[in-house]
Amino acid sequence: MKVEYQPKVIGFLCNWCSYAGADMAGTSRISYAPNVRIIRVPCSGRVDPLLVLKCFQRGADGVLISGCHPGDCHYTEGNYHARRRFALLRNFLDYLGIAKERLRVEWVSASEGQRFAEIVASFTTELAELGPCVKERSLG
Amino acid sequence: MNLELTQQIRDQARGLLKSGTVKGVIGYERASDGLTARPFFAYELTGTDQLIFDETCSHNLVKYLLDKKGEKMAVVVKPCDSLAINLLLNEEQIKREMVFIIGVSCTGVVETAWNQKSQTLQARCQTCRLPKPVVYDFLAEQEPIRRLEGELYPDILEMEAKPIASRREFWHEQFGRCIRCYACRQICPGCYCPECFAEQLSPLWVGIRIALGENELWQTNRTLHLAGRCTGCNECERACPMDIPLSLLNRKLEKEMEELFSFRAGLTSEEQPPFATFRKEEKLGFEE
Amino acid sequence: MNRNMDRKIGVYICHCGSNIAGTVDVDAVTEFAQGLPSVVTARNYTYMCSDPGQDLIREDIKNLGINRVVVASCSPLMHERTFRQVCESAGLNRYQFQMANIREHCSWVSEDHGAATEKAKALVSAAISRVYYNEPLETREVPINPNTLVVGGGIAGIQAALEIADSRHKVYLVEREPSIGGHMIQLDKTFPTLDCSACILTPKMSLVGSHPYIELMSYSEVVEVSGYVGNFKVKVKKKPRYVDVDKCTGCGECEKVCPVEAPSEFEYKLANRRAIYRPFPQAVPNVFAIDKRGYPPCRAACPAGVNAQGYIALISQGKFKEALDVLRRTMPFAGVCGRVCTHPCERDCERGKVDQPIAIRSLKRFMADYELKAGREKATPVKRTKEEKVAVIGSGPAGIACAYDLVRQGYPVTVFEAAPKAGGLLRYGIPEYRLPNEIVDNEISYVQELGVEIKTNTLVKNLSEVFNQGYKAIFLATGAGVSQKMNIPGEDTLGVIHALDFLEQISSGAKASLGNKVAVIGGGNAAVDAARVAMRLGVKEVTIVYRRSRAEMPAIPSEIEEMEHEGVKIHFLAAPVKVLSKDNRVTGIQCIRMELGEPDASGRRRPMPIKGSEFDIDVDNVIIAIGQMVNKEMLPKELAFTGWGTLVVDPITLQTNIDGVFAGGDVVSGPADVIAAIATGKEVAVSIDRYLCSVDLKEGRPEARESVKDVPKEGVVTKERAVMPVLELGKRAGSFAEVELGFDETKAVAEAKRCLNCAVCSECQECEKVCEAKAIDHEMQDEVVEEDVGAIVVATGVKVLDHTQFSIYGGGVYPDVISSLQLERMMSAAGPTGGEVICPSNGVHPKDIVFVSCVGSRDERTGNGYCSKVCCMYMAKHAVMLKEHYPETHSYIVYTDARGPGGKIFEEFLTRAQEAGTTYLRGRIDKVSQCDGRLSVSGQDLLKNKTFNIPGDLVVLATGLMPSDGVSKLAQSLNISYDTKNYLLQAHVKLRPVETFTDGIFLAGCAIAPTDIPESVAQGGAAAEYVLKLFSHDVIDAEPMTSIVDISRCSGCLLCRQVCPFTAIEAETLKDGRVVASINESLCKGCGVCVAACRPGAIKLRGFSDQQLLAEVMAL
Amino acid sequence: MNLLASKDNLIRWLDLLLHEHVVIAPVRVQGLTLFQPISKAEEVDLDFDNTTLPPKGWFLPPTETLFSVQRNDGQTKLVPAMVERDALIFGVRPCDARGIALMDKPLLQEPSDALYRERHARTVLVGLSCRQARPECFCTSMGSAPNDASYVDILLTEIEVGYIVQVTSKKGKMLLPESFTEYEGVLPTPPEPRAVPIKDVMPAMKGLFDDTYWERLADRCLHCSICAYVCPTCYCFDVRDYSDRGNIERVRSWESCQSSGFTRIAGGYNPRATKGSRLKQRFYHKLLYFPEQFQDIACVGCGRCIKACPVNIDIREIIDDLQQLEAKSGA
Repeated sequence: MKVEYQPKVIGFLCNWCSYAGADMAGTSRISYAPNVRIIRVPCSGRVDPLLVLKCFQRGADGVLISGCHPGDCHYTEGNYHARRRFALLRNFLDYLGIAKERLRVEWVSASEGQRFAEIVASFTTELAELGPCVKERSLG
Repeated sequence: MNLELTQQIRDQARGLLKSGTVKGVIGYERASDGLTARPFFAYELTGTDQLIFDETCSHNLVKYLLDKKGEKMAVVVKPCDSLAINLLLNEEQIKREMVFIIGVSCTGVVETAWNQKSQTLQARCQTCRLPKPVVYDFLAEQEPIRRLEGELYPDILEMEAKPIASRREFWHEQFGRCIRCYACRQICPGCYCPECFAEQLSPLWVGIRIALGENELWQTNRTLHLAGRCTGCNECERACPMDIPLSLLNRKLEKEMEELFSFRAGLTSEEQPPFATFRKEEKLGFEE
Repeated sequence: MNRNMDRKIGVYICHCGSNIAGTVDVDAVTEFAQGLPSVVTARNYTYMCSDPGQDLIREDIKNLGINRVVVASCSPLMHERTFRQVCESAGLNRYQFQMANIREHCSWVSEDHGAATEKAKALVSAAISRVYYNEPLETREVPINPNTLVVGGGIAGIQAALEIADSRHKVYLVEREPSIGGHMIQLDKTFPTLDCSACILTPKMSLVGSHPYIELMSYSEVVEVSGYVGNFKVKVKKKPRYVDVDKCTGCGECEKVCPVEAPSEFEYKLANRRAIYRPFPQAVPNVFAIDKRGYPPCRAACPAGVNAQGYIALISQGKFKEALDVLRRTMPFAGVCGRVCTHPCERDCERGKVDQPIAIRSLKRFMADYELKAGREKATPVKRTKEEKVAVIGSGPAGIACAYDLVRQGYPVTVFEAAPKAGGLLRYGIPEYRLPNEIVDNEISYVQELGVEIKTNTLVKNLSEVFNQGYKAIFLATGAGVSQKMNIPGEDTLGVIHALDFLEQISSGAKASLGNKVAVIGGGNAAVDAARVAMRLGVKEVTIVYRRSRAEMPAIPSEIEEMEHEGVKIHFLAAPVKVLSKDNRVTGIQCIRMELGEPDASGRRRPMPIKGSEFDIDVDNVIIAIGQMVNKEMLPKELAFTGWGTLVVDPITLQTNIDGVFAGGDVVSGPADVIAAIATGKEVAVSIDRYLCSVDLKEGRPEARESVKDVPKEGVVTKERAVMPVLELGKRAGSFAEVELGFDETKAVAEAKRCLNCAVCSECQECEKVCEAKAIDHEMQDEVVEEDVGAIVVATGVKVLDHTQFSIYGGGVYPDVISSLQLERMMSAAGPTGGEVICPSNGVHPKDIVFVSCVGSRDERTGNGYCSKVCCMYMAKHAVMLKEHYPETHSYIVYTDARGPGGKIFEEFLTRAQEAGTTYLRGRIDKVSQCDGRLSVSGQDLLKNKTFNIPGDLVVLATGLMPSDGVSKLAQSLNISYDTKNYLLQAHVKLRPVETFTDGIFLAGCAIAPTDIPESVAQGGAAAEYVLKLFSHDVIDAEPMTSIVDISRCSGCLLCRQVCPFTAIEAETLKDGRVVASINESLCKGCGVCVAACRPGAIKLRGFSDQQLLAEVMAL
Repeated sequence: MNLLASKDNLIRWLDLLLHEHVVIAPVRVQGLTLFQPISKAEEVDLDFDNTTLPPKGWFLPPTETLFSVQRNDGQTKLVPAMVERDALIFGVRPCDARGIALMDKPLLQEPSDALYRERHARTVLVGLSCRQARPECFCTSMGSAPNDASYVDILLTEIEVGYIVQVTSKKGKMLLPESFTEYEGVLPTPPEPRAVPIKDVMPAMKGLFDDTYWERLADRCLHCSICAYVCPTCYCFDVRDYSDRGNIERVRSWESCQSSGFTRIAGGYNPRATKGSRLKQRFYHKLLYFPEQFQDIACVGCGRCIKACPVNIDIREIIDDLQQLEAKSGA
């Protein structure tokens, strides 16, 4: 049977809000596309743009970075810095030919399990339309 | 050779060396092709008459201050180079009192290579908006240069307008040619890390494989590390042996930093760089 | 670190019963893991977190020398701590362990078994390649501060505070309201045991009040919290109570004398309470608080800052003498200003937005007249406490007001007056029918009685002479007594008189011979006065000639009206050009028509003459009243003058160019109203006092007076403003008797009762007078106190949705539609109705009562979408209680689902309510309307599936519960999460119900979700237990996940120092002179923002290093 | 004896060679001329001075996998690197061919570099003599010449009518098509590149190891790796093992003595940490150590390092300076 293209998504979730939000989606048994692989980070401010570049180099089709809503950060300012870094990275990747839709930044609080599931679902369908990222780049 | 400027620079250099204010003067001298210029370090009085200044003096000499942190040096600085001085001051790499800045109000430098000197001004000079250096201790003056009002980012706009697939392919081809000689890093005043991320073993970000996969990671992150810091001297593109249009990368981020955070690198040495701070209410495209 | 460096990884995959194994092929994952590098053993078991599961790990560590452990099971937020302890117990460093979340993030969220298994494999392989880099870390020991902060003084907070304090740990209990007790103290009886709520709560409250280990900070709010578990720094703002908590004995005398009433929040507006109040008699702390909301608009508008609300409130209580004392705190001129003030206070009076402003000026006059009628006793002279003599030149309102303030501060003050009698324009400017001289004399003599010496008939020309006589400061208040010339031909022919001279002659008793027809030039007060005086002297025809239109006339509108009633004509838009005369006698005046052009500097439109429009008016006399000027000759030459001829003074200190010489009133401002003069007089008094005590004159001036915003107006019945009786026209001719006759007592009191008490406390200071304990201090300010605590319990409770928000159910529309808490207050013996349940509209016992449930509960639109849990039970309680007290009443309960949520004897209570004859009707109500005097509740009966329509005398809405206001701001400061409706989030709904994700912060009571009293008490106790567990040893292990700088890679750019939210990074100069960053481990929280900002990658965040995260990325 | 090939039968010959060989020829890429495999003869661009990078990349590639270890479901397999097909490098300048010959000395000396040896054996060099000498050329001083045919299998020399074909090796002979005609004419005289006296540079260098000349020279050097990568005789490389999801690869890539990590040894110590020492090492290797070991100066005078160096470190200038310094101190 034709192996239908399944986009591979790497998700960096902040430990205090989004990771707990994803847990909430689990405890409420909300099923969503299995494409996202979640990596726990202390804060969205911890995610280094180089780490995101590495994801794309390793064949990820999409990267999701999810932190607390601005103002709710457990470390007060982490997500503000993240917002600036990834605003720039998104535009630059798009310029280099990696569609900006492939890098998605969301604010998900610990109680928004449902919303987290919706985000993953919409991100997966969007990436499915975009097609695999690796095809466009030959691994040297 | 621009006699007027050269003479002012030589006199200034001789004065500084004789009085012992500086240990050496970093300037330009005629290259071995007898046509273009190359960096020159004058430590003795006799050396000062090798100093020249003309439209082939393209190098950004501020980079060399990073190797001479212990001694007080004088450095010849064009307006675009002077932005790099503010960058290094802001990032605590050099101390203002350890540098005597010989500013030059230049009329633009031309495209050059070894044994080749064209008449066309370099791109950065066609859109130059700095009549004289933003910081200097002595200014080698000359008749005021004509105001150049070229449009800032025509090539970037054109690249952005291309469909994403052709942008992808264009950069594949360019990055495919990179031989990782790291000349772009070694010539840049903004690159001074003791051990560059591209050469670290742990964590292993970039392998030694000279191929598209690693090259793309290297070039992308090098450009990101210069976001809001690159002062547009464009020496990296000039040094690149493989003809990779690096200014298309650096100036794209220069344009982004202007549009996202209305920040331009090097104008002052006090302003907080954009990634050191934030504004709570800015949305930057990620809605609440 | 074990000897050999190579990693021996043990992988343990949990079935979690069927939670994981039901979807993920655990055997396939185990086999997959077995094949991965450095994996020595891979097992799976049904319950890894159980003892046998844990033993699997312990055995492998002991027998196989496993030095890295991966457990693929639930979320690390759940059992990371458990498995870390397992590793530690087997001798392996607890941080050489990693979890893969294959339940919440994998098996529970996908139905596709194949995809879930693949995802599980990926997550396990990521964890394995990550654990490879998990170095051993040592926890840091952090000392704990053994104090606790409990936020919220409801039952949950009280319970937690008592439990913690009983084990001898200091507790700071911060309560926002004046007393603790929360909502529970408002209840009458509590279900299901029908205990009297107060009886079971007040003992606990008094325990809190007297507990040696509890510092109760009532009427205070937490504003900021920083720090981390064991070392929190809390900033608490103590709102000003204006009553010293330690001194007040709670005797209540002050409450008796307080003239101001405001709706009581505690009684949900069913009753009023005074401005100084105690929410309820058994309050803890049992002390009073004063409800002050800043400056009332009237007081803020008055240039002299007269406290109008203060004396009006006292008048409304008939305390006229005390009212006058309030006024006399600011100025002595009650009678004067009561008659002639331009009353800017009435312009800003909030009552004006309901119907009409309060007649503040007339009430001021009433007080003065009342005292005068009763005969004023002599004022006791003020004891002289200062030597510096002060000279006041000019005894007008400015001079006297200044002298009045200075003498009361103990200064010897002498007023020099050139005229034979004191009072300035009050006497010689304003005619008797507006301001009788008797009033002026009375109020000036009051000032003299205080000790001010007034020397009349003494003209002062030379300042140095005054200084030589030993005066240390001089106040020039000589006014602007010279009438302005018209500069037109024939101005000085006989018969042309200046208004001021004319008025002065009359008021000093001299005769004036006027012809039959008189023209008065000008539109200000002086012109109106001159015209009305002329009428009274028998002149047949008096005409005002004014060059602008009526709208621009500067005179007081009511005076203009009275003038016209008395027959004076006005020629608008006309200006005199020439005085016509025959053999030096006035025969007439030639004027020219004017039209209004662009507004001039003062904003009034500039009059422009129309060419050739001259016309003549034949008159016998011309009185000129076009303005007053300062008489420059009378003033010493060395003073600096403006272009207008007035004195130049510093706008704030009012000091002239000569040191020690001040000036104010008309001499500085030019002709202005009396109250402005008084205001400048008072300012000069402040300047002179500071000048003599050599204190900086400018600091803190002018004092900003911010008026109260949004004064509540609902429920105010409109009532006409009292009308000032006036002398009928007939009696006015030829007599200077007062035109306005003033209010009598009943009218004054009635008018004063219309006041809305905008600032609530009117600062009449009656309470201060009666307080033996001297506990009242009206000058209290906010005070921010900082405390160090080790743990925090958040018990901020709920607020009940305001029933007036549900207008379709009649809330706020019909008075007989009340909230359940209002019913509760009525049923309470200490409540507003003393335990009687009545219909608020008519006070009658209701026969039929309809209870409506789920109002704003289980409804996203209006409330929080949750069930508020307690309403069904308390509705049943109400029904049972009502049946007992009023057997004849019948209760209907319209319910959606009558819930007795599993408490002990809850269900029996519901059946008891039914047995008591309550009609339980399952339905949804559409609206509550009124027909023939009774309320009717209509809706849809869900069981019988038809509409119903119940007539009722009383409708009780059981409104939903919402988190207290401001809880989200507190949560942000505490860094704890809250849901979209602002309820606080527990660490885990089932397993950690009172903990938060942030260590050291615990929750209790309704702050989490609507809870009833037993649960709140239980949660309060549980939170206390967690705090005590924390304090059981004096240090705690702090997570070692902090950052460290690799100085070989650091370029010294110090970008990390700028991004660190906790200022934990400093520059450090190494021996070789290189500057690098260095991180203070105790401040670093491990957020990693610096790690991502560091270009050379010189900073490693232990536990989340680049190596570890990259390893996961490489494996996924 | 020499042959003559017209332009179009040269093209046809190339197309013929494409069948069994990978033909690598100079191709115009943006502003550069690079040796790249061609699919048809028209892609070749013959009017160039010299390629940006020397043909060395096809003997010692910028990066290659020496071998890899694959593990799937339990088994471990060792997979050595293979050289797939014979190659023909067309249009090699004589100096570059000599460069390859110089590299043969260290790389083919036992124990030789297996992959290099195999590639060398399966590669035919078709040389193209230079028509004019560029100002940066000085091949004659370094043992090569614009028409030196000794290191190529076939040497083409362009004349008006076509190309003179000189065959110097059996391998070359076998590839010749019949279509080339005999040519008795005389070979055109080669151009005269600048002469660089190097007679006593080796003795000079022996005495100047500690001279401050190197430090002053290194002031302006950026320490990038351009000179090493563009040089036909630089053959240094770095080898590292990478593991990914259990599979291992041994990767070899170009490395240059100028990069800071080149001589860093375990524990972090770096014998050549200063800028001066690394720049000095480049010239001591080329002008002293290599000749002492292999009798030839490790420079073919192609001038690429002079053209490409951003700060104009000119080897000829250095050779002159060293001999003058020695002369001055010696006298």
